[in-house]
Amino acid sequence: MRVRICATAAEAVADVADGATVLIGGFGMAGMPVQLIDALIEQGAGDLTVVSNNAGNGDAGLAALLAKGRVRKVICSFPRQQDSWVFDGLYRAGKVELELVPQGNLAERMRAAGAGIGAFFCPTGVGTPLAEGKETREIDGRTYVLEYPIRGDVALVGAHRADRMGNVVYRKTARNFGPVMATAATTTIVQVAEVVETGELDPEAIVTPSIYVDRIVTG
Amino acid sequence: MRVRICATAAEAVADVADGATVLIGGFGMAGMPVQLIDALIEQGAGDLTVVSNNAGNGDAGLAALLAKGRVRKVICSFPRQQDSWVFDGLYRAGKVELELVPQGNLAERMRAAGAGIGAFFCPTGVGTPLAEGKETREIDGRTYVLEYPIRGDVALVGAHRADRMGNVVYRKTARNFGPVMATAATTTIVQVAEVVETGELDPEAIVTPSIYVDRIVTG
Amino acid sequence: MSRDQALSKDEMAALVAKDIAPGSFVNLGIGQPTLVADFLPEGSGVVLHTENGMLNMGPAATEGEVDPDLINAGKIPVTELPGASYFHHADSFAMMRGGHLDVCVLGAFQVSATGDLANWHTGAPGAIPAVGGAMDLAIGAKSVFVMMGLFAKDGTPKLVLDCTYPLTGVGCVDRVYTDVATFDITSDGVVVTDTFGISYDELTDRLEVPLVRG
Amino acid sequence: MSRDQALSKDEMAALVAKDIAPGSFVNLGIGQPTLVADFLPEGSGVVLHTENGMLNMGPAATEGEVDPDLINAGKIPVTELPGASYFHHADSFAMMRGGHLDVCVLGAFQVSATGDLANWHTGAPGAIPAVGGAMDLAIGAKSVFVMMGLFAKDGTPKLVLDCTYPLTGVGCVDRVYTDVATFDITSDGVVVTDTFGISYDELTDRLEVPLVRG
Repeated sequence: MRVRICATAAEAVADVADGATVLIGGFGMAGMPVQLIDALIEQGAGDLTVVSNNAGNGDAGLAALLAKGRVRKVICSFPRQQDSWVFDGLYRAGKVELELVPQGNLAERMRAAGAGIGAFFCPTGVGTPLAEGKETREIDGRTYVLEYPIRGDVALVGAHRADRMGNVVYRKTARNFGPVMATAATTTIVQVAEVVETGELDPEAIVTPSIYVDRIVTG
Repeated sequence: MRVRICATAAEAVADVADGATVLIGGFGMAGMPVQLIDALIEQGAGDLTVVSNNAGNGDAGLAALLAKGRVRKVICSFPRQQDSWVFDGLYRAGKVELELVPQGNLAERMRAAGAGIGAFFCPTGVGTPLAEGKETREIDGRTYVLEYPIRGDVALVGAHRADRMGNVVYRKTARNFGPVMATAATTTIVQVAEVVETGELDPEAIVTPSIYVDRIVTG
Repeated sequence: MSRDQALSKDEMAALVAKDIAPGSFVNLGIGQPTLVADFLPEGSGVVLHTENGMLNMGPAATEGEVDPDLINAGKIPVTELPGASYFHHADSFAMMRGGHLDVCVLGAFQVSATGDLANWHTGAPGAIPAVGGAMDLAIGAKSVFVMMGLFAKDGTPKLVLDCTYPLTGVGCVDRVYTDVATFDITSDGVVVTDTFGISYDELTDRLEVPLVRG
Repeated sequence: MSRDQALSKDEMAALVAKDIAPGSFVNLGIGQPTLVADFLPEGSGVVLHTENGMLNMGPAATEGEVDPDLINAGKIPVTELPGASYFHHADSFAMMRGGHLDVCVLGAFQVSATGDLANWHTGAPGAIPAVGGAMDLAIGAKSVFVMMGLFAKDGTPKLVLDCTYPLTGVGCVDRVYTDVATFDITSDGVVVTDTFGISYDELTDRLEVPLVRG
């Protein structure tokens, strides 16, 4: 369905429900949809499962969402950072659940969700604690772990530019998780620096085609 | 390893061995690496397994390779076309083996090969003759078929431009199978219309990064 | 719009086009379904997908516009509309198989009462099978519409209890548009939603499939 | 180049750099391995990959060059060399996991005699685990090089019969560069390829791992 260009980030996230699984793009601050996260905090949805590479930095953004007690579970690859004190405190207090996923599995599991793959045999993590209890299989002499898709109800993505149809491009390493998350969520909301007229983006260079984008807001 | 820019298509395909699995890009004539196929015919390798969307059109290119009796097996999605008389004749005479694969499986199985995935549960083909004898599994109420990677010894890809490092871009729907095939073969040989200086291609718009490209030839 | 005359192919295509919501992402199969594009209203914002790697495909190219690098899934030269995008085959089929297309419209040899589709292979001895993207399209789109004549040339119905041709997909068809009637395949059975030049009674007589009056 | 003094971190990095073939595609892990970039010879054509989606990454950005959208896997601002390309995380890890990188260089807590790697988690109670791309890197590259001090601060060796820390990958390490010796992990055992400020006899005394003289 046609993309909606929202006037405000608040409008874009208005219907995120309690208990939703929210995919949040970004790697460090690159590609982090800061305005959308702030709007989500303001909006008030709780009991969320957040899927993101990290578990918040400093006191803003995802860390602020965590600090407000809105997040039941974090699925991420790298929670522990120098400035992840908010998550660290909640985790040690048993107030947030953690599913630790190797970074490549995080990306590939969301890709699988977006691509209709039911599960896949994955080479990463074999023989490690992160594969404990998971199904394994030897294929052509190599052992693989069976991994399942990660789907989101909502994806919050930070990008560079969008056209009015909803085609999206990113900038440099800020591309990171945005394109896969956009494919893996029921509703994808993209924050961009600029909306341009349809036809202004090079069709050969569009990274997230409009079909994956539901709402756009300029941030 | 560093890309080799070959003076001729003959040089580029010189070491293709008898019995090789050769991935051949293109959908119809768009993205068809015509010079590389002609050079392969000239080179003489036989007993080949060819993976391509179609099984040759008219009397040139893949059809000519088939006509010379160089192909033991074709893995493709759509052999039968108005002008596929060469394949049709060989197939009816029992002189070429056919593995018919749904087009999406063909692409995804090569992607799996390039991405280190051992196998994947796939929604396509369930309950059809093309899934007969294959392992199936119900996941979250839906039935999937287990599909395995398709790897190539060599990929022959038709593209638009390359830089001297081996980064490649395509043109419009000629992109088709090239990018996945480039990831799925031990040796990837790309035929381009033009080689440009390194730095002339937009880093945001490169489709096949240099890591996947072994040899370049201008066609 | 029940009326007393069977529909032409163009009329069928117009009917399908009317049922596609504005702004939908749609894949039109090779052959008859391609006609649907001609009946999408101006400004509908419907975006056409072609599985060989493009969104927002435009109409067939006129003579001066032909670009050998720009073709549709039927290998016909086409054009590009503003806002088009290109992607490779794995991404294109991920888009289909991941359930992102709103509608796909396909031709069929047979459709069963439970929505099984047979449209890729007659199973005739000596026939060379070719499947292309048919199986991926059948299972991928949110809604799968079939366009076909209701009866084969020999008069046998193509809406059947069980497909006798090899299947393309199981339980995947949502709606069937034929020259003489339209049907919804629902969990409560096959619902006749409209008839053209055939009475409901004649329809029930000629089909083995139990029908529900819509 | 056996000599009678242990290597500094820079010397270890220089040694690793010397073993990377010209034109290789290489991922340098966070921390000590990053130093290797400084010792790649001019014109080596070595292309650096960073798992957050880039090939042909340049050196760290100087103050005026910092671009918040251009960072490496350690979240340090970096630069772009001519011929760089960007891709998303699934494509970037497909590149790693599909075996396309020639070399990756990683730090380690422990390496076992059979090439098991432990470098992501001490397993200490209360420690918050974080894995990032370590497990993908460990199993993905054609050659996995480890850089580490051979002995922990308390003198216990980090090249061990079996890792006591939680594993990152099984049988994945090919070569180990330490301050006092370098090792190849082969199917015939752990081969000492060089020593620095330690005798072969002292090495065999201090390690439980059976060694093969290189």
